Amino acid sequence: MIEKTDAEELEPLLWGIARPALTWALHFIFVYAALSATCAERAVVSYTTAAIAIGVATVVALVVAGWRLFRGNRTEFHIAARWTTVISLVAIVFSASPVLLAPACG
Amino acid sequence: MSEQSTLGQFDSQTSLIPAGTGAEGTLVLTITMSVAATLIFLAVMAAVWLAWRRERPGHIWWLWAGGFILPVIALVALMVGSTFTLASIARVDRDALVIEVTGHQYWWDVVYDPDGRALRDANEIIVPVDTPVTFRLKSEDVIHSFWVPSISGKIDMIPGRVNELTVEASRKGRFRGQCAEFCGLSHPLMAFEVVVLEKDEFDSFTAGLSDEARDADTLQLKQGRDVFLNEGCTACHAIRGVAEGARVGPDLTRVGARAALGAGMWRMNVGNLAGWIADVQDMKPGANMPSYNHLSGPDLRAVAHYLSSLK
Amino acid sequence: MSPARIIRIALTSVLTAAVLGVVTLWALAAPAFDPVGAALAWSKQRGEALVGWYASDPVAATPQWQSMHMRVAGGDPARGRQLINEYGCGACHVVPGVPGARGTVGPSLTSLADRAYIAGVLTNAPGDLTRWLINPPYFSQDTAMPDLGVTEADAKDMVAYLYTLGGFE
Amino acid sequence: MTETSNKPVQGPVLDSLPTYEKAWATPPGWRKLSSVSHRVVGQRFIVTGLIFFLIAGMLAILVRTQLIVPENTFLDAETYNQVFTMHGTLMMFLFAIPILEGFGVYLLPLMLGARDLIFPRLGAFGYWCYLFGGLIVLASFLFDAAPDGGWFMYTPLSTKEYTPGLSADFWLIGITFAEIASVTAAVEIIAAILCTRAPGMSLAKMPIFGWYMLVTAFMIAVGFPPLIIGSILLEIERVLGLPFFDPAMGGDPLLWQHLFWLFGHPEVYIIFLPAAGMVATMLPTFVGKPLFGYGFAVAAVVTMGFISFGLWAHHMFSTGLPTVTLSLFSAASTVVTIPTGVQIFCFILTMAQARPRLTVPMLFILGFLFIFVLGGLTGVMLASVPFNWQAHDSYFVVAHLHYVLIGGMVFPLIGAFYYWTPHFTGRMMSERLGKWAFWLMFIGFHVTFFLMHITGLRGMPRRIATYPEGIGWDRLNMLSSIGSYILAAGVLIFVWDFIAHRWRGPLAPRDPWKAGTLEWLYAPIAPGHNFHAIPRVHSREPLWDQPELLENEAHEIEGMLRDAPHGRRETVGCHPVSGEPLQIVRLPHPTWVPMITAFFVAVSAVALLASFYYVAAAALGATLIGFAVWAWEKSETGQTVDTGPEGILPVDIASRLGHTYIAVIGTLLIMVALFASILFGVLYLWNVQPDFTRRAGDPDLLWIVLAVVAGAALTAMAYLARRNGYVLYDIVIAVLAGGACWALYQALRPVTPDQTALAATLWVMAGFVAVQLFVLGYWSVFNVLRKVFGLAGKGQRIPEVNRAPYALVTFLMLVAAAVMLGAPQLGVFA
Repeated sequence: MIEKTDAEELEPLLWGIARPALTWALHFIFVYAALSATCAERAVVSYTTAAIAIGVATVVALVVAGWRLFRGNRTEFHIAARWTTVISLVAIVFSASPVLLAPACG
Repeated sequence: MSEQSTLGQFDSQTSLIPAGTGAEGTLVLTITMSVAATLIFLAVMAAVWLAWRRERPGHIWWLWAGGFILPVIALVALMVGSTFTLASIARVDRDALVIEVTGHQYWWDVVYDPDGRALRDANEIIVPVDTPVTFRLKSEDVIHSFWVPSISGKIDMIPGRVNELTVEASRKGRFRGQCAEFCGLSHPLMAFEVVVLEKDEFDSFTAGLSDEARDADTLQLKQGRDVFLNEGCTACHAIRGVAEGARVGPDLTRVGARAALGAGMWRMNVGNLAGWIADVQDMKPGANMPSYNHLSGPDLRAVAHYLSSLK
Repeated sequence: MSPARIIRIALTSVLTAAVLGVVTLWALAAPAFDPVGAALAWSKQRGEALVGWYASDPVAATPQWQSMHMRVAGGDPARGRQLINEYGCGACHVVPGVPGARGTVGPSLTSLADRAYIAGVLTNAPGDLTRWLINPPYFSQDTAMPDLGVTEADAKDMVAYLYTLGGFE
Repeated sequence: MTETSNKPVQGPVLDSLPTYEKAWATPPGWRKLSSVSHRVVGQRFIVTGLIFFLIAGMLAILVRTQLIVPENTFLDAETYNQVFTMHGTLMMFLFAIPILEGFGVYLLPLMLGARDLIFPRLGAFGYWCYLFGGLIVLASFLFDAAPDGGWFMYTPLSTKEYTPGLSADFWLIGITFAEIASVTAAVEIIAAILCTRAPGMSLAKMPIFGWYMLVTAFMIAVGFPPLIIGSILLEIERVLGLPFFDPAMGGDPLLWQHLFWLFGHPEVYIIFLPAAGMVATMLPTFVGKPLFGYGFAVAAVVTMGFISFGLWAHHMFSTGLPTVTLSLFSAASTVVTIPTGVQIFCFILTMAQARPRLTVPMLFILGFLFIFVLGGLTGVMLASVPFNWQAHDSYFVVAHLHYVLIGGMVFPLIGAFYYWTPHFTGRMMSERLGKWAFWLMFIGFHVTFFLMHITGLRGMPRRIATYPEGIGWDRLNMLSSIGSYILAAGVLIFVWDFIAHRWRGPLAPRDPWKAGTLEWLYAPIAPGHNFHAIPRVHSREPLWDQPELLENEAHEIEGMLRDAPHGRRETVGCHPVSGEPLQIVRLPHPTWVPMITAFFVAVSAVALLASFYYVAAAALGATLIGFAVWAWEKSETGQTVDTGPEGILPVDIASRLGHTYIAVIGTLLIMVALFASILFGVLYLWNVQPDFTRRAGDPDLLWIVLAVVAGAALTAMAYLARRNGYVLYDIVIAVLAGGACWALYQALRPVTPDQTALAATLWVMAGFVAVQLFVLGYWSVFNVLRKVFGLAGKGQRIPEVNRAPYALVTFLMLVAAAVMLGAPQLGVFA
C-alpha cells in the first residue's frame, strides 16, 4: 500500500491512467477524420495520403500511450496505469487495422 | 410468373438457408462465430463454477489469460475473418446487370436496365441465377432497408443518397424480402419477392416487359379498362400502352403476373384485388392510395378482372 | 449426496431435458410438422366418433333435420378454410378462423349458417351457396362480388367450412 | 436514546446536540417535498424510476401479446407503434439512467463519508426536471400523440412531413427536459466524488463504486450533449423549418443517426457501468474478501468509458458508409470486449477467494454473470459487419440488447434492491419471495429472449405489428410471449415484496450483510445527516479493517466536525486526489426554490409544445429569475470552523481545488461537448454536401474579427478580475459579452438560415456561442448586484475565480466559430 498519501504521490499515477486512454481517443478521432476526409464526396485528400497519415499517427500514439509501460511497482494505481496502457495500445492497433487491411474506401 | 407466392411458404425468408453468395459467406461466419461464442460461454461459466467451489484466491495469470490474451486472439481471428468476408461481399461490380429499386412508403418501385430502356415494374424482382446483379437502391420519402435474408445482407435506402450492392443468386426459386428499417404505419406490410430464373427465362421476361400491356379482348375487360381510365387511376398508376407517365403509384403493366398484391402481403387473385381496390386503407392503413369504395358493383368487378388479366 | 438426492436430481434433469427437447423441436419445425396438433386432432376425432356412436343410437335417436339439410356431401372444412385464404375472400369479408380475413367491403360471414338468404337473392342452402360461389354475378348482376373462377370441388369445400360458422355443428 | 420498538427508527437523535439535530431535521408532512437531502431525493429518484419501469414493463406485455399469433388484431398498427416506441423510450430514458442515478445520489455520500451530496438543491432541481419531463412524455398518451417513430426517432420519418402531429415534439421536448436531471446529476457526482470524501480516503482508497460512478458521470457529461444537440436541431426543423436533415437542401438524414448514436452507445455503457459497480460492491460482501484486482477494475472501467465513444457507427453498418469506415467501427466494437472481459474476470476471481454466501442478491449476481456474458458474446458477433448486415434490425438484435440490458442492468439492480432496501426502510426483504422472483425472472427471461436469436436469424425484422402465418416465426413468437408472462410474474413478485416488506419484513440488524463500506456504519435507518462525526478512513473497507467503528455506538466514534455550533448544515471538503480535509462546505437548508424553478422550466416546455411561444419565453425568464433567487445568498468565504481532530478549516475556499471550481469545470466539459457536437454537424455537412457550402451567402468577415476581439478582451478582463473583484470589471465584462453577441449577429446577417443545412447549422453554432456569452453577461451582472447589496465582501471572489475558465472556453469557442464562418470564403478549404 502507498504509505505517503499526499497529492504529489498520486497525481502522476492518475495522469498515468488518463494519458493512454486520451491518446486512444485522439488517435481514433484522427483516424475517423482522415477516413471521412478521403472517402466522402469532397475527397479532400487521396486515400494513400490518408493511409500514410494514419500509419504515422498510429506509431506516434503507440509511443505516447506506451511511454511508461514497464515502470512502477505492484501498488494498485501502478497496476491500473499499466493495464490502461496495455488495453489502450491494443485499441490503437485495432483502430488502425482497417486502413492496413483495406486497399481503398470500398 | 404467378405461381405460388412466398406467403405461407416455410423458410422463404431466412438467413439460415442461403440462396446467394452473400448469404452463403455470411452463414459460414455465423456458424463459426456461434460455435466459438458457445465454447467461450461454457468456458467462462466453468470458470464461474470453479471459482464458486474454490476456497483459495485465484492466480493473477487467470486474469491475464481470461481477460486479455484469449480475448485478443479471438478478436483478431474474428476481425480477420469478417473483414475478408466483408471485402468479398461488399464489392460493387461496375459491369454487372443493374436493377434500380426505389423505396416508397410501403411499396417498391423496380426499374430494369435503368440507364437503357428503363422498364418499370413493382414489388417483385426477377433476377437471373448465377449472374452478378447490382442493386441501385434509392428512397423517395423515408429510410427503408432492402433485405432478402436468403440472398444477401441488408442495405438501407436513404433519401438523397444512392447505395449500391452487387448480389449473386446461386439457386432458382422464390425468396421473400421485407423492409427492415421502421418506416411508418404499414412498415410490417412492406414486403417483396425475388424470383430467381434461368438466364434465358430472365431474358425473355425482360423482353416481354418492354412491350405494352396485354389488350383487353372481352367486353368486361374493355369495361374494366374504361373504368381504370375514367376513375382517375391514371393520376398515379401507369400501364404502358394504355396510360403512360404517372410515377406516384406502382406500374401496373404486368400487375396480374405478380404472385402477390399490396407489396407481397396478399395472394394475387381477383378476390384480393377487388377487396384491395375497394378498401385499401383498411387492409394497409396509411398507404397513399385512397379506398375506391364509390365504384358500382359491376365497375369494381370489371376493373378487378381487367387488372388481373394484365399478365 | 444421498442416493435419493442423486436420483431426484437425475430425474428432474432428464425430465427438463426431455421437455426442452420436445418444445425446441416443435418451435423450430415447420407448421406442417405438427405432432402435437395431429395427436390432439386424432384424439378429438376418436372421442367424437365414440360419443357420436353412442349419441346417434341408430334405433331410438331422431336425426336432427335442422342440421342434416346443412350437410355438404363430400365437403372437407379444413381444405375449405385453406381455399378461402387462397381465393382472397378475406380482402372483402370477415371470415372467423381465417388469419388476416378482416375485409370490410362485403358483409361479415360470422354465423353465416344462421342466415336465411345469400346476398338477398338465393336461399341459404348448400346447393345455392355452392352455385353462388361459382359465379356470383350470374345470380345478381349488380353485386360487387367478382367471379373468382371457383371450381365446383373448391366451392363444395368452402361451403362446408362456411357452414361451420354459426349455430349448427 | 429511544428504546428498541418493533418499528425501525431513523438514527439516534441526540438530545445533547440540540442545534445540530435541528439543523439537519427533515421538514415533516407535505413540507418534505421541499427537502433537498440526498437521502430523500435519492429515494424519490429510485421509486419514480421503478414506477416508470412498471409502466414500460406493462407496455412490453402489450407488445408480446400482440405478437403471440400471426396477423393478430389485439393492437392495431398505430397503437402498436406507439406502444413499442414508448416501451423503448421509458426504459432507456426514464427508468435506466434515473434509477441508477438515484442509487448513486443516495449511496455516494454514505460510502464516501459525507453528510450530504455536494449540491443538494441541484439534486432536487434535477429530480423535479426528471419527474416533470417524464410526466410530459407520458401525457402524450392522453392526447393520442404518443411518439410512434421508434425510440431513436430516425429522420426523415420524424420530421414534420412524415410525423405531422405533436408526437415527435412530445418526445423531443419531454426527453430533453428529463435529460437535464441526468446532466445535472453528472456534474454533481463528479464534484461529490472528487471533493467530499472522508479524511484519509485518497482516490486509491475510494470504494470501487466511486470509480464506477465517476467514470459514468464523465461519460454522461460527454455522451448526452450529442443527443441534446440532435434533439434541438430536430425540434428547430419541426418548428421553424430549418433544413438540417433534408437532403434536397444540403442536409443529410445520417447526421441525425450520427448524433443520436454518438449518444446512444455510450448511453448503454452508462446504464451498464453503475450496475457493474453495484455488483463490484455486493460481491466482496458475500465473499467476505475485498475485490480482487482493484487496479485492474479501475483500468477496465476507465478504458471502457473511453472506448465506448468509438463504437457508435456499429448501429449504422447497413447505411452504406464506406467499407473501411465500417471496419474501423467494427474493430472498435470488438476491442471494447477486453475491458468488459477484465471486469468479469475480476468478479470471478473475487468469488474464488472464499465460498460466497448464497443470499438473494448473490443469486441475482450469478444471474447477471450468466446472462451478461452470453449477451456480450452475441454483441461481439454483431460487431462483424457481414453478420451485422443479416442481423441488423432483426430480432437477433432485440435478443442481444435485452440480454445485455436486462442481464447487465436489471438483474444487478434487483439484487441491489434486496441488498440496500434495509438501509432505506430498516426492514429486510424476504428471502423466499426473492428466490421465487429470481427463478421466475431467470427462466421467463431465457424463454422469451433466447428464442429471439433464432427468430432473428430466420429473417423476422424488428418493430413489426404483425407477421404473415407459416413463414417460420409463429411458434417461436408464441413461446417468447409465454416466456414474457413468466418474466412479468417474477418482476411482480419482486415489486410486491418491495412494497410489502415495509410492514412484514423482519427488522434489519446493524450491518446486515457484514459489508465493509461506510454506509452500513449506523444501524438501519441512519440519521438524516449520515455521520455524527466523520471518521478518518485507512482502507477501502473501513468496517472490516477498522473494528473500532463497529464495536462501539455509531454516534460515539471519534471523527471531525461533530457539532454544528452555529446551526448551519456543513460537510468536509477534501483535496480531490489525496482526500485530506481542505475546507468546510456550507450546505443549503430545505427550500422550495429548486421545485419552483423546475416547474417554470416545465411550463416553458409545455408552452413550447402548445406553441405558445411568448408564454414559453416568459417562463424561461422566470426560470432565470428563479436561478438568481437560488444563488442570492451571503458569501461565507473567509469564515473558519473548528473541526476538532483536524483543526481549524476555512469555509468555501476560492481556489482551483474548491468544489465550485471543479463543478464549473464539469459544466464546461458539458458545454464543450455540446459545442463539439454542433462542430461535428458543421464539418459533417460541409464534407458530405460540397456543392451547398456557400449557396446561402457568406458571413461578414469584419464583424467576425470584431467578435473575436471582443471575446479576447472579455477573457483578459475575466482573468484580471480574478485578483481584485472591482465592480467595474464585472460591468465591462457584461458589456463586452453583449458586444460580442451583437457582432456575431451582424456577422451572420447575410447568411439566410433556411436556404441550406450548413447555413442553419452555422446559425445554431453562433446561437450557442451567444448563449455562452449571455451566461457570462448574466453572471457578471449578478456579481455586480451581489457586491452592490453587500452580499460579497472584499476577499470573497469565488465567482470571479470560477468565471475565468468559463470566459477562456467561451473565447476558444468564439475562435472556432470564427474559423468555421470565415474559412469557406478565404478559400482555406475550397
